[in-house]
Amino acid sequence: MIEVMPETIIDTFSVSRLDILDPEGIADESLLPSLSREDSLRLYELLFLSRAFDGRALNLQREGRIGTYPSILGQEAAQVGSAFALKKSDWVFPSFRETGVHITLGYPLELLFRYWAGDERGLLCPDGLNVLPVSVSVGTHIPHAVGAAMAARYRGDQVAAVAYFGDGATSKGDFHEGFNIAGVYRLPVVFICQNNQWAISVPRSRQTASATLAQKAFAYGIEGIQVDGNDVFAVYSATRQALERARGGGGPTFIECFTYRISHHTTADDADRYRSSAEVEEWKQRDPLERLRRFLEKRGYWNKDYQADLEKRTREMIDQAVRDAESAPAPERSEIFRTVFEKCTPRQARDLEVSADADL
Amino acid sequence: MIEVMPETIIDTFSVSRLDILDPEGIADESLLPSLSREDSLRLYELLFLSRAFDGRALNLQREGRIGTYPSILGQEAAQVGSAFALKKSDWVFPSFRETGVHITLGYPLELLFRYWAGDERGLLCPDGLNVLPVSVSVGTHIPHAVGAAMAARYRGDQVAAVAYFGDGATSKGDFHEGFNIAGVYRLPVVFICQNNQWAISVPRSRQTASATLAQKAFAYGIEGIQVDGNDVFAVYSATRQALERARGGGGPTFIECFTYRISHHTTADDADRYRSSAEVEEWKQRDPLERLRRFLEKRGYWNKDYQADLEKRTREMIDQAVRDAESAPAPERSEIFRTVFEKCTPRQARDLEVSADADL
Amino acid sequence: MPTCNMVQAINMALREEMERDDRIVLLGEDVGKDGGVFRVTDGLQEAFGEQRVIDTPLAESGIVGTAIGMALYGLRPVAEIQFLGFIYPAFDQIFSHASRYRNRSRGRFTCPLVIRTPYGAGIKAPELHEESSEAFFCHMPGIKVVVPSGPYVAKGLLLSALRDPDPVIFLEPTRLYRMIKEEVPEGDYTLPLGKARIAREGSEVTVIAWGSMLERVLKVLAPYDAEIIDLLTLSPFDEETILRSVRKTGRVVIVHEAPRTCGFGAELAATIAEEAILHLRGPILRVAGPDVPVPLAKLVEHYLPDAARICAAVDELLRY
Amino acid sequence: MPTCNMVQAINMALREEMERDDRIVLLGEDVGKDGGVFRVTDGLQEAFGEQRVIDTPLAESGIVGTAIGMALYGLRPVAEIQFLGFIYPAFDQIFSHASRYRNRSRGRFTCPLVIRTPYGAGIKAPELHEESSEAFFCHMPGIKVVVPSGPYVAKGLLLSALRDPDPVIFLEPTRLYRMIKEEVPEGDYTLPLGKARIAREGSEVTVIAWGSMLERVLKVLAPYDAEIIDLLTLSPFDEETILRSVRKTGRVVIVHEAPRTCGFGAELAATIAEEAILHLRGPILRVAGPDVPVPLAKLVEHYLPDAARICAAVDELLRY
Ligand SMILES: Cc1ncc(C[n+]2csc(CCOP(=O)(O)OP(=O)(O)O)c2C)c(N)n1
Ligand SMILES: Cc1ncc(C[n+]2csc(CCOP(=O)(O)OP(=O)(O)O)c2C)c(N)n1
Ligand SMILES: [Mg+2]
Ligand SMILES: [Mg+2]
Repeated sequence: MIEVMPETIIDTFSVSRLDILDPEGIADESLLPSLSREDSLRLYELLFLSRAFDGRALNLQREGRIGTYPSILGQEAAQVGSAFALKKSDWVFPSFRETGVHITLGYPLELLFRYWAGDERGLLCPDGLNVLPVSVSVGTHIPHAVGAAMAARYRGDQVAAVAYFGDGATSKGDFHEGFNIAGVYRLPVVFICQNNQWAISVPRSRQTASATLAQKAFAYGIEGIQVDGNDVFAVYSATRQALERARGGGGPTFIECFTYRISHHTTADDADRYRSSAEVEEWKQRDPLERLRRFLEKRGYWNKDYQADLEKRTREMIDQAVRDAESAPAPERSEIFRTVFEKCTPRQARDLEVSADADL
Repeated sequence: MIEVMPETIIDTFSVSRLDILDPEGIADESLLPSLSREDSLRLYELLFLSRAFDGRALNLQREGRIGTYPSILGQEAAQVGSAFALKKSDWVFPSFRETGVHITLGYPLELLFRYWAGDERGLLCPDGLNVLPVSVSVGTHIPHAVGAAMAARYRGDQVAAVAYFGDGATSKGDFHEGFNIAGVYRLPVVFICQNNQWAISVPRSRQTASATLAQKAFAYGIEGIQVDGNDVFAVYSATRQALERARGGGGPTFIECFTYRISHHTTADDADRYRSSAEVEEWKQRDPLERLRRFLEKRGYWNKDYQADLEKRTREMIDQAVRDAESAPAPERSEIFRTVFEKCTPRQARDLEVSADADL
Repeated sequence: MPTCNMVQAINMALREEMERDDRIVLLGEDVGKDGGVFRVTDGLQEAFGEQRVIDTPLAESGIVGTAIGMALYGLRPVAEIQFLGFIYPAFDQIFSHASRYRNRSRGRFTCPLVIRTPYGAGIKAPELHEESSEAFFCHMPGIKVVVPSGPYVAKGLLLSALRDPDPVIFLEPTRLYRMIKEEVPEGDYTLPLGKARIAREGSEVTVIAWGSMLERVLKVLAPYDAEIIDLLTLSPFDEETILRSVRKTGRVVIVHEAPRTCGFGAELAATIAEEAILHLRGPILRVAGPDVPVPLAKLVEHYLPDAARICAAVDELLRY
Repeated sequence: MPTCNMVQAINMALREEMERDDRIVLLGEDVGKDGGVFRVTDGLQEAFGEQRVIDTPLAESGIVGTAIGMALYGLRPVAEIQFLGFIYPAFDQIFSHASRYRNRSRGRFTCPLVIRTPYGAGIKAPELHEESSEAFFCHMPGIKVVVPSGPYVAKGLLLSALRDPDPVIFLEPTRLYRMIKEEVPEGDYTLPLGKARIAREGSEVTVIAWGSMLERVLKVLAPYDAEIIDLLTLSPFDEETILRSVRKTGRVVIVHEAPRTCGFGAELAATIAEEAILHLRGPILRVAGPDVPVPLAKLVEHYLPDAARICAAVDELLRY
């Protein structure tokens, strides 16, 4: 028999959720962020471009023109909406499934294609952008955003650092250590989790027993919120607010974007082995693009001609990027030695010479 | 300007605390665990023995007869009270500051002295006790308790696994990974944190920004509670309840014992460098032994003769243990090879021979 | 006798041993319903249930730590790390704990667990999916390290690992998973840990390799009179077989994928230079990866030891 | 010129460089108010404030990960790990990230950080406080590894490490912290990374050591005509100085604390066997720890290379 002790309650917490735009494209006007017509259309075009890029990448993979690729299908609003709130001066630490973030921030499409084709030079972020190379190792980049935030504060820069990761990453020790340090020092960092309900074959319910991911913030004394991750306005608003809090000295925020991975984990995965198509179909009804399109149509910002033109522009842009990527000369053997250290070690220099000889 | 979004509250949590016996020795009778006179005195004697052992160890260290030693002064109730609730069949994973747990479980005092004197054989737990070797590496043993709990459940054993650790350990990735796995599988494990307010020189407030440690349980969907760690009854009750929950299939519990490290971190530390003596004095007023003594005295279980006799018995026991420890023959060189693998590798065997030759 | 690839051979070993020994439980990311990202554990959760084939949260340190706890309790857990490049978060668990529990407890508690993980380059995968950092684990007293080079040895070695009383790291060369098919007997057979195999006899030079390099060396050196040793167990390794061969041929080439500096080749060379130097006619040569991270697909073949480098080393030695 | 021990010399280097370069920040457990458990950072928080000398939560992976983020942003963080035995939880951060950010980003982002940590046996401390696992870090392309052997070189090497554009692991032999006192100039001087030092010239045998073994070797081999090399930087190590000496003496003994198998001695032996074998008169001998975890106080001297084993190796070689 389990006796239950009456205990004194010494603290209480609550988890909140933000929803603005529903699947029918109807917005809660009281919550709607003040975005111009241009901005709203820009958001739509970025969502569209992200999806189109994704589709092309899947095709290229099937044709053997790029390697394993992780689709972002269904997660476009979480990525575009959050990245749209960033300033150029913010520092971004992406995971490997952030194509929509890269695209929103203006990372060259050509480089993305090159990276996924197995060309390391795809990760050479252009100057002026502070987008770190993708972290293939899940969640282990979270402390780096924390460190960048600490450095920014030390420097007195009004800059936030942002880490992107998935629901699976919340189980990692580095998630914990990074969040905890950010909490202690109230650092200007925003943690954006795309809870797409799956970590390869492991469903969210098996990833952790906490009812929401957002509530994990309580463990670190930081702000946490769940947002509808398929609602680009909710994601944008929550991120903007968190960024302002961060830059203003209000400390870190954890944003759980509640969304869904419509596609397989990557092109090497077969999701039919472990999840039902009914679940996928249900989530397709909550499509982030379609709901924004409906909203724009209702406002009179969207029509078929616009769409046709957008599709044409987008296709051309992607075609060009693929052409550029595929016409880039193959990397040379010396490339593997070039950036390990600032200067090659004597041994590396010798190996580099040997390989140069072998090239002749 | 930071706009604050109105958000929907989707869940709430509260943190509880358990107090039974106050510093004056007055108990909340409605909460008092039903312990016989013998059990109450046994608790007192274990507290007393733990404190006496600790004092002797500090003396031996000063005399150079043992090495670096971490005092448990002030934490006796958290250790004895929790260990008193355990069954022999439970599995215990201690950190390095659990002398009171060892003593309560009947771990030979002689072995404890030998261990702290730098003799590995001190960690050879006698058969019949499932006390794992101390984990010097902070917090990294937490997943082991989780694994043992998983194994116990797989075996159908009605057994709980218990991990002991400090407030500092809650910052470690392994705390997080272990807790999370325990939560997902609702494992029979009890996590006992002695929040003694310091991790060497780092105060609790700099260890984490969460208001309590107990609330970290929410992140894993498990039970969490704070107890007065200097109140042996509260610790005992909370632990017993958690153990019953665990063995009964009710899942893990996290118990934060709110206590204080009265002494230096170890004999190698100088706490005066980083904390005020006023703080220490304040905590001395909440002494765990004295409050139990007062309680027992009020009940008529304690008087001066009893105390004198107890002191004599305790001293003799400790003297004997020190004599046994110090008269044990020094370990032989072969001891370093004996238990790395079940059988020595060829290279180890060769090194063992060489050293045997050198011994001649 | 069925013909099968390494994935199937490992699956067979696990299945058979799970039938024989109910202490064997599997755990790891996606090992259950999905059957593992390479399908090595395919069908095992269906056959043995969720208590014995456990899909874990994404937490490598937690996985190994949990496996350690299970092993201490008396089970024989088999933890899968999805790729060797994701084992580093579990490094502390392996080195501070798995390798030391027996010693720390003076033999009272033991830690018989197997950590399986795909390993090595050449599968056109993303960063950290093609590591070959075996040398780290060979520097850990208390840990054994096994690397099969094909289906038949994979099954026999894995069965030995599963029965070993101490922790074993079992590195499965990913590039070979489906490349080699061999006859693999059903039922019980074991190959002893710590014993190398002469993959081809020869007299002019000893070439030591393991894992996926073995296949490459065998192919590339077909025209040479080389004695090719397939190491199979790296820790503890078979000094006897190596030294016997070296004393016969007087020449040694070691081939491995990992970066040269402090790769496992260093230990082999050092051992030979300690025990058999007077039998050598020339230098001990290592053909290894350069000291750089394993590159992505477009550059990886510039990294891996190739025919040109392997033959150049052998040719050089034959001039002595 | 002040006479000081290694703790003071390291403190001086940190203090001076913090004055010169505001990008230097220190972080770690107890480095601030307490001044570090060995007092290496004593007084620095007082002098430079809490923003530059940061007491962190107890989280090694988080400490190194945070330092990486700071380095990427443009600072030059110095992370203290309290003892080398507690660096393993940060292994992934070091190897998957610190060592690779420059390469991964093709040079766009760099990671100039220093990880300092006390290291080595012989201080009668608890388990995991006396590790010497330097070889792990020497197998990581993208990481440099430095081991000073006394106060003077400690300061000069640390200043170089603090100015290095890439990540450096700086291993401080705990046993020497207060054992050796030397004159250490105030103000700026550097010793280049990657260069060894001839600690004593000799002609009959080359003995290579580093860290606290150097002191032991110098003492024990006083009666011999041994050329003693103090390696100072392990990665990248000074092949030239070693090979020059070996070609001269024809005999090599390597002495290190770490377990023999895959210790850094293996790499040295392998390199010598690759580059200078024809100059050798006898085997390359390693005097190292056996393949066991470092034992506690009562047994540690049975573990460490001692006078008997060191002399026996030299004597054996002198017979060739
Ligand atoms: C540390 C680590 N462990 C395992 C993997 C293999 N892996 C790649 S993605 C993935 C699942 C990630 O899930 P989640 O964090 O939810 O991100 P998502 O894939 O859903 O975007 C796993 C297990 C990895 N890349 N890194
Ligand atoms: C992983 C690890 N890091 C650092 C240390 C050094 N160290 C020993 S005890 C300690 C503080 C532990 O604090 P806490 O967990 O609160 O336990 P307490 O000492 O207060 O009992 C530290 C940093 C260690 N033993 N293990
Ligand atoms: Mg996911
Ligand atoms: Mg504490």
